[in-house]
Amino acid sequence: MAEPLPFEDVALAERADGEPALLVDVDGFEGPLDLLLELARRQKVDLHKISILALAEQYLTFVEAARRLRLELAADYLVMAAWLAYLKSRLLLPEPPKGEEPSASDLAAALALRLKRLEAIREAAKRLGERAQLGRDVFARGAPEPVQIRREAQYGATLYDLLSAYARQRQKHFNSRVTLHKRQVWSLAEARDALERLVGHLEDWVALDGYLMQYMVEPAMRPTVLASALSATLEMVREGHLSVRQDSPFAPLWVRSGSERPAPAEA
Amino acid sequence: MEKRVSSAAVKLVVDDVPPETRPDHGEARRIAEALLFASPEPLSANDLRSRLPEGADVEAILDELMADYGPRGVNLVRVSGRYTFRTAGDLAFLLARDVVEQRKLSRAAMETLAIITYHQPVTRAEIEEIRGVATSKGTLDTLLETGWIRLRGRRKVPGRPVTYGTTPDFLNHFGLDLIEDLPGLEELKGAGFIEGRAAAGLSVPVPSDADALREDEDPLDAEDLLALPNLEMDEPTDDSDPAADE
Amino acid sequence: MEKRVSSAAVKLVVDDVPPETRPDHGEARRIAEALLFASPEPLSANDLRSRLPEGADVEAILDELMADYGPRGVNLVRVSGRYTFRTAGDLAFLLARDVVEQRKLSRAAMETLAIITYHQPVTRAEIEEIRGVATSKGTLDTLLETGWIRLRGRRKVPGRPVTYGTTPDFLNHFGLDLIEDLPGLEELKGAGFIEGRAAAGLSVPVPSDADALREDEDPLDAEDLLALPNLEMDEPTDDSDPAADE
Repeated sequence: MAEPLPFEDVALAERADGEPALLVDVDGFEGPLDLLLELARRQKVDLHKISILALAEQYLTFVEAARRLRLELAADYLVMAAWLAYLKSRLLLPEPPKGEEPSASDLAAALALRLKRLEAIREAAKRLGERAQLGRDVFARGAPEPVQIRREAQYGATLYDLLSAYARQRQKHFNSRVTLHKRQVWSLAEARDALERLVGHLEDWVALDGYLMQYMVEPAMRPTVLASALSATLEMVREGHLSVRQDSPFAPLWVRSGSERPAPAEA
Repeated sequence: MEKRVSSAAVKLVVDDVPPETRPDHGEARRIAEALLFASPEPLSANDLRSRLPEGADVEAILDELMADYGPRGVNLVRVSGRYTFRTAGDLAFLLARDVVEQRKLSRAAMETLAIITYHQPVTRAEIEEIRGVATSKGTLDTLLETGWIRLRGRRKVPGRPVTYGTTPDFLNHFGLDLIEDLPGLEELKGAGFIEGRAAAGLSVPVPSDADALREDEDPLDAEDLLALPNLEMDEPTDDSDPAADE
Repeated sequence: MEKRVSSAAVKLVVDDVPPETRPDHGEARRIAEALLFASPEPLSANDLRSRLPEGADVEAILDELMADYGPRGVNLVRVSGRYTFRTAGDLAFLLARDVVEQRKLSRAAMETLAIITYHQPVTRAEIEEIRGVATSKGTLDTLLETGWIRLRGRRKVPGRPVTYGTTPDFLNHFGLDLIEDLPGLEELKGAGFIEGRAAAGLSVPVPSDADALREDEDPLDAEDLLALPNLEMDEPTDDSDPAADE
């Protein structure tokens, strides 16, 4: 708690009026109960023997002084002041016959109890704070050795996994070779396209081989080009777009547009 | 650890021979010592039992270790019902140099912590009644942040206010074995300041940090658990009160 | 600490009285014990000297503590010239908990294993040729870890590459009596592992895992046996090949 700071200049003026020099910094208190407790302490007596009447008067004096200084007091300080003023008047008047309401001395005792309880918990807080605290007064091991989780891998695989992995791997290799092959194929469609272009401007017999040369730049293409071209030729002959002739076995094939049917036409 | 013996064989040994003289007692003690030294957290007797050779007398071992380390610079202590090594309390002033700057709790927070500690389970309204001043949300948040207090449940009264209590970490931090070991608890109880207030009409011991809820406590609501740090937000307390602490 | 004496006085004491019997020796020892315990880092003798009461015989204290903790579950050890508490070496098993994890081999590892199985003895380069991608060192390390493959020898060709083969463990795991029991091409085809179309272009070797080296194999070099797990490190294979398996 901040030490209560007397408003020194004001205190002088107050003392001139013969009032108790009990002017304290309101900011240092945590609510009216705290202020009351501090005032009680100033009575320098055991809380059990505290005079609630005297305490009430001191509190009211404080509030009055604060008001004169135009200090803004929080509402709960004023509520407490009003209640204490009421209590004070009750305490000063002769006790009325026992009624429904609690007697003035009961009220005073209840207030004293609250103060004692606050004081007690403050003492407890102090003692708690004074206990040896971990990381401040006592220390745990600075370099603990936490349990390491050692993960041991146990691999599982079945014969099926093994065989399918092998088969997959070997076939992938095989299939990739087939794919390469495919690129070297001159398809029937390609052959037919080429022949139709040829037929378009064909007036006379032309050697098929000669025309196909342009597609056989790569030697590897030769068999597929020849085979596809022959198939396409025969197909077009059948449809009547093309005539074909061969002078002797293994001799060059001659083609011409139109559906003329000469005698020799087999390969 | 290779010395695992059957439970039946151990029984025989346990019945016949005093623990200290059993052949593996010294080894079990070394293992307990190593486990307690190595662990970053306090260990319970059961934690130890599960890691020690079967049939080891854990209680005897712990007693021996506590006695053995008693006069040393490092002690075996019991906190929150568990065991851990700590530097000896009387050496605090020598070790203080190692302290990493800890945030010191404000007086208001320390007082609030004390009220929660001694009166738990306790509601915010009850804390405020004792202190005679509104408790700011910041104070409770700060305390929740330390990990020393927790939301326990909701009191079965209109408004269902949250009840607060302390955690095992609180006991660890303040070196308490049980909440009943709080300093000055007997005096406070004797003066009639502790019991009865919070749980009016219920004659149950206060404080209690037991996990089990009291008869007058409900479990927390689902959303309490989700919105932990901001829980207090919509409770009907006037936080703007200039008399609020801090 | 209250007993601060002048350095001169200490000198006198040091010369006259054996350290263990000096009145504050026990206290200094307690402090040293606490400091060593609480420190997150090992402490040097000088670190300790600066924190102990003046004139404390740090060396004697350290010797005593080391001797004292020697037979315990926790030892005071010297690491790189500094002192720290460590769990006794023979109790290191307490600090580890074994968790067996079931793991699946990656596709790449499975394929590599399959090729080693059928084509053994086989070099890494040969595996890569068959698979058409680089084989990462990690894949072979994983397979060595399984205990299913082993280094057999070195092929008698330039570069002397290591040859791989399977182990008896491999046979155990896959429930094979002999490596020759592995299905051949016809059986693979019959079981539907290989399509008929592809089978025409394939030949599947008959594997052999005989211990005896082949004619084209040399025994492993001495250093192969020492540096087993990292053996592949300096083989001239481009692991950074983007086509390398996962």
